[in-house]
This record gives sequence, structure tokens and C-alpha cells, in this order.
Amino acid sequence: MTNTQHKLVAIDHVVKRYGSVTVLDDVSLSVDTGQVAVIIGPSGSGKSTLLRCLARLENIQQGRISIDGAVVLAGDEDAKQPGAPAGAHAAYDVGMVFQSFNLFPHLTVLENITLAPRRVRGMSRTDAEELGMSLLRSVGLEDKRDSHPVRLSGGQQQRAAIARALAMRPRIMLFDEVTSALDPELVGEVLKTMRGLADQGMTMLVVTHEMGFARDVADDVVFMDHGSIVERAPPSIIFSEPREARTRLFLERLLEREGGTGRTR
Amino acid sequence: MTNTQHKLVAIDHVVKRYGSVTVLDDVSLSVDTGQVAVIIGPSGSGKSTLLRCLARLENIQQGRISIDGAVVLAGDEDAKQPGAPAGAHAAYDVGMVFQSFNLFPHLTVLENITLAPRRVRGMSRTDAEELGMSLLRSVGLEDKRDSHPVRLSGGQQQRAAIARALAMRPRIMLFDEVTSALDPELVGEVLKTMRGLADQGMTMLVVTHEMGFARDVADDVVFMDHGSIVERAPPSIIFSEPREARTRLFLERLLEREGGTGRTR
Amino acid sequence: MGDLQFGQIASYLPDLVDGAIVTIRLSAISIVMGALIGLALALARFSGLRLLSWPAYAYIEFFRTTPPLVQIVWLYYGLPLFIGHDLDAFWSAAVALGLNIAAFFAEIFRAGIVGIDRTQWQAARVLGLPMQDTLRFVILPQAFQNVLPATGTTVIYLIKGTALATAIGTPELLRVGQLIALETFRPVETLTLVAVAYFVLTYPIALAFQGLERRLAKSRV
Amino acid sequence: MLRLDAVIGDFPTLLLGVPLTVGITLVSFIVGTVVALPIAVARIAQVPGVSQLALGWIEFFRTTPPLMHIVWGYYALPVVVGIKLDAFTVVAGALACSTSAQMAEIFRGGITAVPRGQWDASQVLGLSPLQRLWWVVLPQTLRLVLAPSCNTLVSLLKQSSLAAVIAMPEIMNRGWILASETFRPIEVLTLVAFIYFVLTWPLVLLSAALERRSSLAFRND
Amino acid sequence: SQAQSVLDEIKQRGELRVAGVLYRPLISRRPNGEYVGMDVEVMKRLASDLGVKLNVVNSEWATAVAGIESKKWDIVPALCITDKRKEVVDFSESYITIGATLTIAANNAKGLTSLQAFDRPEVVFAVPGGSWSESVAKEVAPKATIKAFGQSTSADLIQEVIAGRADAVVLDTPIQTTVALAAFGDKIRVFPGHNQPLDVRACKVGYAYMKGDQKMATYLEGFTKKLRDSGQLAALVKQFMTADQIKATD
Ligand SMILES: Nc1ncnc2c1ncn2[C@@H]1O[C@H](COP(=O)(O)OP(=O)(O)OP(=O)(O)O)[C@@H](O)[C@H]1O
Ligand SMILES: Nc1ncnc2c1ncn2[C@@H]1O[C@H](COP(=O)(O)OP(=O)(O)OP(=O)(O)O)[C@@H](O)[C@H]1O
Ligand SMILES: [Mg+2]
Ligand SMILES: [Mg+2]
Repeated sequence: MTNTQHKLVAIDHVVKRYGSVTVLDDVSLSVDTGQVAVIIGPSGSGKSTLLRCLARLENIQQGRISIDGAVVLAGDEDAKQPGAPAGAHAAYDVGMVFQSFNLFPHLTVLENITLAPRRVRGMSRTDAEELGMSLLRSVGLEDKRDSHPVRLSGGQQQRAAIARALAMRPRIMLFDEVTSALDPELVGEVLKTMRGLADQGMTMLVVTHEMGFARDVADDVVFMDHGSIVERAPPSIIFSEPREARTRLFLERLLEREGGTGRTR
Repeated sequence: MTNTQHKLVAIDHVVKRYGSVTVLDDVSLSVDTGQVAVIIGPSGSGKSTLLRCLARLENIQQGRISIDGAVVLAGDEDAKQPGAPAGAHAAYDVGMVFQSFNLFPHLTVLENITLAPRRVRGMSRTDAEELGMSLLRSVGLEDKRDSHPVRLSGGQQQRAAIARALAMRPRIMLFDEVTSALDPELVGEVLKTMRGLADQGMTMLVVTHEMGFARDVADDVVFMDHGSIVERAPPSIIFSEPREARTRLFLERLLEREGGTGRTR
Repeated sequence: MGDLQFGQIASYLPDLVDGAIVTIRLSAISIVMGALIGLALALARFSGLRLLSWPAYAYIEFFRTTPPLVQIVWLYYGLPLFIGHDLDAFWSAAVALGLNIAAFFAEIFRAGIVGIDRTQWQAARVLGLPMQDTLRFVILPQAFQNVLPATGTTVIYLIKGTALATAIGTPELLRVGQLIALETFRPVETLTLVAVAYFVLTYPIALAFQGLERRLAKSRV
Repeated sequence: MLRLDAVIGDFPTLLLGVPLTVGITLVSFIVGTVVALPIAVARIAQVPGVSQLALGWIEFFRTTPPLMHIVWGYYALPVVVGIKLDAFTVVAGALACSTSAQMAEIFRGGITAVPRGQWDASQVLGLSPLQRLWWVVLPQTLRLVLAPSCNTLVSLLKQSSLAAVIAMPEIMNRGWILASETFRPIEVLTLVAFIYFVLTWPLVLLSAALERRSSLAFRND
Repeated sequence: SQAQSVLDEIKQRGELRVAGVLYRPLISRRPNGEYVGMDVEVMKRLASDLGVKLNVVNSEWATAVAGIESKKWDIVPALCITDKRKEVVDFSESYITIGATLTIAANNAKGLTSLQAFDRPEVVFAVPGGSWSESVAKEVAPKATIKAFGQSTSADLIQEVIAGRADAVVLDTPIQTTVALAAFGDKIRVFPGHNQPLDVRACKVGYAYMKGDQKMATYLEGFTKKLRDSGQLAALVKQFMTADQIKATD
């Protein structure tokens, strides 16, 4: 087993199958406190599944996932582990933001944010709303507190979703292609919010196609393909001289859309 | 009225309202045979509406749209025009491809393509399938003829949708953000198909955020904002020295997502 | 089972089978009729033409808000009074139930058609497909998939509802049960057998619709 | 020929049946709906045994006629097991059971229509399964289930006339008795239909209004 | 068609249509669809007298008379003649009289051993609403509670007594009681006794037809007389109205 004793997030030899299809194939990855890991890879390579396992939205067949040293998810084909029971760490140690925002459409923006603190943490309405407003201010949405999600632009919805996740004070934030459903000119505002979070030292795992963001913010870029981690390196290295041919091919394909001009970006 | 006598597509002072909201505000635009016009602009600026009017999916309140000199759509607030009745040109002079593909999910790819030629043009099944297969070959999908759309990747679906539109042998093709619902690494294949069409001399109006495509393929780039055409110029000019401040602001915002690196692409 | 005696009733099984056949015929006729009229009504409601949609609306609400039993009696006894033309008990029941169920089918079908994404209409329009082809080849096949579960429920509901024909003496299942009860004075036992017969008739239909739903769902995802 | 004047004097007798008809309808609807929710959840839950039990309940009450349940509850229970429930309980109970089957399917449709992402998002926030259902999913199903629930209520109102088979003096039983007394079944049943129409029409309007309003809140134009 | 008699219509059409109401032993429908009973026999003779076919049409009590007006059938047999009914239809002369008995559960604890005992509010009579049975119940026990069924058969009503849902039902003697006794044996009791009708309001049975049809009235009068005089009626009554005979046809 790899040495992951002191890492905040430790994914150890995780295998995840749907029926006979193996979606995550012996994946190991660890992230330190305050680190930002950007995960890239072709469609279907298992990026979302990896994040969903971390958020405990899926079960796994083998391996285990630990947060701050405590196992939170173990493979159900493995022998039962003694020691810390799953869930020793509160589920909300991990916050997640989705591509499709998934705001609750029947609630206002502020209600979206205060729901979990009130129902799960048992916060009073006043306290929760105070917390909610401070988060809304930090993502620049204080004037939208009483709007329903449909009345917001995509970028505003996504920022509200980030605020909602932060309201549970998670130690780790997961972002799954949070900008790909947005109009291009709205992408910037969400990336800016994420940048701010990274600057404040939040531990983040980010699946994205925004290479500019990866280059600027990531401590490490992880390239996945066919359910495995192919390569992990700091952005400066992976973009200029990827070790693996598969990584290079993928990055080239991403740039192909720019046409035959051969322009790099 | 502007002189649009000999243009293939002529949009003259078109006003389009939804209730009291004016979505197209006195828009005039003409495109010559074989020209490719790329339309850009912020969300809600009326780009889709303009294409939809051209495809006669909407009615208009004022102005008129002509194809090859014949009026195909006239404002319903204008006095009734003498002369050519609307629809003198077959509706299928104009083909359109949508952002969400809109393939018919209950039909196979080949059936999607042959439906209109058979029902509208009265082609025999054999002829229609022959035509369909040749189009599928041209978009590289001949092995998917009997698949249902759900079994295809987004990029394949979009290429099938293009083939379906082409099967009616339109003289003008409209593309409305045809790549924005696609995974980034699948965008290239669709853009390549469109590039091929442009090379063969198809007259095209393309709404897109792919600036690389605009730069390489467009004869003219049209910038729209708030229902009006702000500026129209060849790509070399509009990207380097846009005349209008609004155009520059929009292009800067598009690039902002690339982060604080100030990198241009 | 305590005081219940089923043995005596067993000898009437052939009669129950005859009754079941009448029930099946009644159901089949009214379902086909209801589906056809229902589709026409749904299209009329959808057409946006006042001249079509208002009568369709009135028809649907009339048949939904008045009891089907009364509709059967109206047709059986009222029709000869008003138009001088006579329908026998079987056809009165079949037609009345068909007209009734048409109203329910109409609403189901309309919901199915409305549920098809607008973009499908637009895609067909841009290809130049005329209205009737758009409906026939693009919209209705998809709507059919959407309304399958509701249709299954309605069909089962109708089969059980054919028992209302008893009121005018149509010799369907429940009526035959009634006659058996009259000869044996065993209504509870008879009705239990009748209920089993309804179950035998409807459960395969419930299963068939479940299966169809599952199959179509698979071809979608 | 239609001599409404001959029976109009008996109209108050029919009206006396309204409270009972409405009472049976409301009680069985409320009880059926409350029971339906856990059944629907059990049907969706992938717990072996529990889902099958729920499915069995739904299919049993969907495929067998409520008439049989009433006759069993009223006549067979006292004889077979010595339980003697009063007529109202039997009818309301039987109708509540079939309502629970219908409403469970409606709830299931509503719950499964809520995108998976809503469950995921609320789970990641740490909400318990019940909290997810109550605070996030159910409120979103409202707009989908309101209209079909209204339709169920409308059908139920008419089905409450089954109480006539055990001589409960609701509208339909009173109608048949009047018809036997006056020999004017068409006229009497026309009055009966009119009363049902007056009772159901507001529900139909309400259902349409609810459908329109609740879908508005989710549109962004 | 007002002036024309139904009788002419019957001859024209070559078919006599009779409402197939259910009133054993006068007329009943076997589960296999066959109609049997004394009135069926009488109607067969009527049809052959007219030189036409007999067609017994499915029918129900509540709507039987309406069927005469809407020309579903020409004659409704087996109806007790009452003044109220005479307002709507005309009747032939009565050809048979039926008495009534009260059937109760053997284990009934209300002490129903005398007629006075029935005349208490806590005694419940299950009857078809608007029927002759109901009028009998109201006459013998005006204080008793009436539980009126809109649509029911005597089998449903017996069930009321068996399940303890009602105390008594009014059955005509002796046929219905015979069948009931055969089915339930010592679970039920008949008051005053089997083949012992109550001394009240016997049901005079006649045939109903379209009101004001003089020709029909005259014809039926002649036919009934012929039937009675020839001894056929007495033979039919003997054949159908005895308990033993009914048992034999089961
Ligand atoms: N519920 C499921 N049942 C079966 N297979 C699944 C399921 N969910 C995902 N998969 C499969 O798992 C694989 C990995 O999916 P995943 O969503 O993790 O990929 P991804 O890298 O996030 O792709 P994308 O860039 O398209 O979001 C895919 O092949 C997918 O088809
Ligand atoms: N059916 C409608 N009713 C009312 N307003 C509408 C309707 N359809 C579009 N609009 C409005 O018309 C304006 C132009 O919409 P349009 O879809 O043409 O913009 P767009 O430039 O294509 O935007 P995007 O980049 O988001 O696709 C928007 O403000 C939109 O809200
Ligand atoms: Mg993904
Ligand atoms: Mg658009």
C-alpha cells in the first residue's frame, strides 16, 4: 500500500464496477491539505465517478478512501475492516459542486444555502441566514438572496451552488466540470470564485476542461484514461512535456478544435 | 431599403417582438452565395432568434426576409406585400442544425436522414437510402446507419444531424451553437465537418463561440448585442481592431476565463 | 374457510367463462373505440383552432364529470327516445364505455403530445415535413412511449369498469355472477370468483404494460 | 319525452345523499393518499422484499374490483372472522385501498421524475434520506402529482357510488330507489348526473388551474 | 305511432319482446343465458297465439318500465300491480297472487317471534327500495328501520341476514324461501313459517304494457281468460309454484 498516512485525502487502490464494467481500475491518489488537484481526461474515463466516490455517492468494490487518516469508504468485496467505522468523519467534510448546478428549484437562493446548516447542523434560522448572507456576499450574489434559481443566469446559479456547498464548512471541495454548462462569457465569473477559494487554502479536486485554470491554479494535474490514472504532474510539466503518449494525444485533440492554424494557447 | 437585390440571403429591417420585448430591433444583413457568416454576441442578444426567423420557425413583426430575391417572410404589421407569396421558395432551401441535435430518438440514424426526402420529396426508399448512405460517408458515420441516436456520442449525433439537414439539399445552412453541448474533445470532429462544407461552397450562417473556427472559416464575423447588429467585419479585422467598444468588451470577457495570464489564443 | 362454500359455484365455471368472453369483447371494443376517438380529441384540443378545441374540451369534461353508469343508461334507454334508433344492451354498454374512456385517453394523449420537446417539432418543420407527417412519423411514436404507463392503468380501469354494464343486463362477468348468486344464494363466494376472473383478465395486461415500458425504457437510455 | 318535471320534486331526496357521497370520497382520498406515500417510497427503494411487497399491494388493488373488497368487508368478514365493521368504514376502507394503489403510482412517477442530481446534491450536503425526501424531493413532485391527484379524486367521487351495493343512502343508491319508485330512471339519473357534475366540475377547474400555475413557477420566461 | 297499437308493431316485426327482469320463479335467467319460469311459459303461449317469436331481453327492475316507453320491449312480466305504478303503465288483469314471509337469521337475538316484535325501530328490514317488499315491510312493521337497496337481488338481501347486517327480509312464499332454506338450512328461520304467508297486502301480479294501449288491453284480457278457462294457468301454477318443483329444476 502506498504511504498516505498524513494526507488529507487518500484514495487507495480503489476499484469501482458497474455490473461487469470496471469504471475505476485500481486508482490511488492523495491530496494534501491546501492542495488543488485538477483532473483531466477523455469522456467516460471515470473522472466524475472518482469524485462521486469521494463524496460517498457511490459504493466501491475494492480499496478504500480515507479523509484525514480515517477510512470513510471501503470496498465491499474486501474483508471487513476493524477500527474506525465508516462515517466517523461527518459526510459534510466533503462539499461537491456539479456541472448542472443542482440547486433546489423550489427554494430561494438563501433557502438553498441555509437548508443543510439548519436541518443537519441544527443551526437557528437567524444564524444560518447570517452565514448564508456572508457566503452570498463572498460570491457576489447578496442581491439575489430571495430569487429562485430559474431567475438566475447560469453563472449566478453556479456561484450559488458553490456558496451552498461552502455553508457546510467542508474541508475538501470537489468540482465536476462546473463551467461546461455555462455560456462562454459567464465562465470567467465562476472560475474567479474558484480561484479565490484556492487562494484561501481550500483543498480542492477539480475536473475541468479549462486548461487556463489548470495552468494557473493547480498544484498537480492528474490525467485519467479508461478508469486509471495515467500521469500526475505539475501543470508546467504536463502541458509542455507529458511523459505519456496518451496524455499528449488527448491534449492535442483538445486543441484540434482551434482548427488547422496550429495555434497553441 | 438597402440594396439586396442579388444576395442569396437578404434580411431587411427585421423587427421581432415577444409581447412587449423587442428581440430583433431593425436587423438588416445579407449573405452572398458561398459566403460563411459567423454570428457572435452575448447570451440573449438575439442570435438564435435571427436564425430561427430565417428558418421560418418564427414570424416577424416588421421588415422582410428574402432568399434569392423572393420574399419568404414578411412582417405581419407591414402592409400586405403584392407579388411573390411567402413560401414561393420551398421551406427546405434552408437547412438548420441545433445546439441540442434534435435527432428523432425513435428512429435509426439512417431513418432520421431519409424521413424528409421520402415524405417531402417523395423519393423512393432505395434512392433515399442511397443518398443517406453517401451523406453518412461524408460525415464518417456509415457504420452507425442502424444505431439509434442514444447509442451515439454527442459528436456523432451532431454529425448525423448535419447529414439529416443536408439530405434535403438546402442552399443555405444555419448552425446554432452546434458544438456547445459537446465534450471538448468531440468538438473538433464537428467543426471539421463544417469546415468541409464551407470548402465545398455552401452558404452558411453560423452562431458559435469557437473563435478559432470564426477566424479560419468566416468570410465575415457579425457581432450582435441587444437585438441589433453592432458590427460586421472580416475576422482579421474584428479580432485585432474592433471598431466598437462593445465588441472589444465582449471579446475580452470571452478571454477572461483563460485567467489572469493575459494569454491570447 | 368457515362458512364460505365454493364447491357449489364451481359447477358454474363454464358460465363464468362465457361472461368473461363478453367482458373481453366489451373491453376490446370500447378500448379501440376510446383510443381512436381519444386521439382525435387530443389532436383537436392540441390544434389551437377554437372550432375544434372547444367542442373537444366540452366533450372531455362532460364525460369526465358525469358517472359512466348514467352514460350507459342514457345511451340504452335515451337513444331510442331521442333518435329512434336502437342499440342492444351489449352495444349500448360498449359504445357508452368507449365514449367515456375516450375522454380519459384524450387527456392522456394530449399530455403525451405536449410532453414531446418543442425542438422535435422544430426539427421536423425545418426539414419541411408537413403537419400530418410530423405527427405520424415524429411526434406520435414518441408520445406513445410517454403515455404507456397511464394507458395501461386506464385500460385496466376500463376492464374493471365494464361491470357497470350489469345495470342494463349485459351478460358480462359481474352479471353472470349475479345470476349464479341468485340460483345459489351465495353472493360472497360468487363475487370472489368474479374478482379472481377480473384478476386473471387484468394482471397479464398489467404485466404486458410493465414489460413494454421496460423494453422501451431500455431502447431509450 | 324527457319529463324532468315528473321527478324534479324528488330532487331534495337525492341531495340528501350528497354529504355521504362527499364524506366517503374525502375520507378514502385522504387515507389512501397518506398510505400511498410510504408504498411509493417502498416501491422505489431497492430493498429486496419491501419493493415486491409494495408492488404486490399496488397490483392487487389495481387489478381487482373495489366492489369485491366492499362485499367481502361487509358480508364475509363478520361470517368468516367475526369482525363487524360499520358500512362507512368498509366502503371508505375499500376505496382507500384502491386509491392508495393509484396514488402510489402517481407519487412514484413524480419522485422518479425528480432528477438524480437533486438527490445527490442533498446527500452531499449531509441530509438524511428522509430529509432528502421531505425537504428536497417531495416539494418538487408537487407540480407533477397535483393534476393526476385531482383526477383520482374526481374518479373517486364517482366510485363512491359503489356504497350503494350495501345500501348506503348516498346519491346513486337514492337515485336507483327513486327510479324504481317513479319508473323514470332516465330522468332520475339525469338529476344524479347533474349533482355529480356540480360536485366534480370545480375539482376539474382546480386541477387545470393547479397544473397551469405549478408549471409556471418552473418556467423562466 | 301514437294511434298504432303495440300489438300491430309486434305482428309487423314478428317478435314479442319481453323484459327479462329477475323474479324467481316467475321469470329468471340461468347463468348460461336461458330464461326459465312460469311467466316465460305464459309468454311463449302469448307469442304463439300472436303467431310471432318470443324474445326475452336483458333488463333490470329499476329500468324495466322505462323500456316500455323507449320501446325496448313490449311487456314487463311479473310486476305487482300498485296504484303508483298504474300512473305510468297499464296492467293486465292479475293472474296470480303472491304472499309474503319474513326471513330472519336463526341466531337472531332480538326475540322476533311475533309480528309486534318486528315493529320496533331497532329491527332492520333489508328491502329493494320502491318495491312491493318495501311496502309489505312498512305495513307490518311501520316503526321498524328500512334499509333500502337501489339495485339488489334476493340473494344479496339474504346475505344481509346471514351477516347480521339486517334482521329481516321480505320474501314471497314459498319459492324464494324454499331456495333460501336449501342454501342456508338451519341458519335462517321463516316467519310466520314456510308456506305460511303473512296476512297482509298480497302481491297481485300482472303484465305491464304501454299506457293507453286499448287494443293491447282487450287482447290481453281475452288471452288471460282463455288461459284460465282452458286450465292451462292452473297447470302452470301447479308446475312452478310448488317448492318441490323448484327443487327439481335446480
Ligand atoms: N450508473 C452507471 N451504470 C453503468 N455505467 C456507468 C454508470 N455511470 C457511469 N458509467 C460508466 O462509467 C464510465 C465512467 O463514467 P464517468 O461519468 O465517471 O466519466 P467521466 O470521465 O466523468 O466522463 P465525462 O467527461 O463524459 O463526464 C463511463 O463509461 C460510463 O458509461
Ligand atoms: N418564446 C420567447 N418568449 C419570450 N422571450 C423570448 C422567447 N424566446 C427568446 N426570448 C428572448 O429573446 C431574447 C433573445 O433570445 P435568443 O435565444 O435569440 O438569444 P441568443 O443570442 O441566441 O442567446 P444564447 O447565446 O443564450 O443562445 C432573449 O432575451 C430571450 O429571453
Ligand atoms: Mg463526468
Ligand atoms: Mg441561442
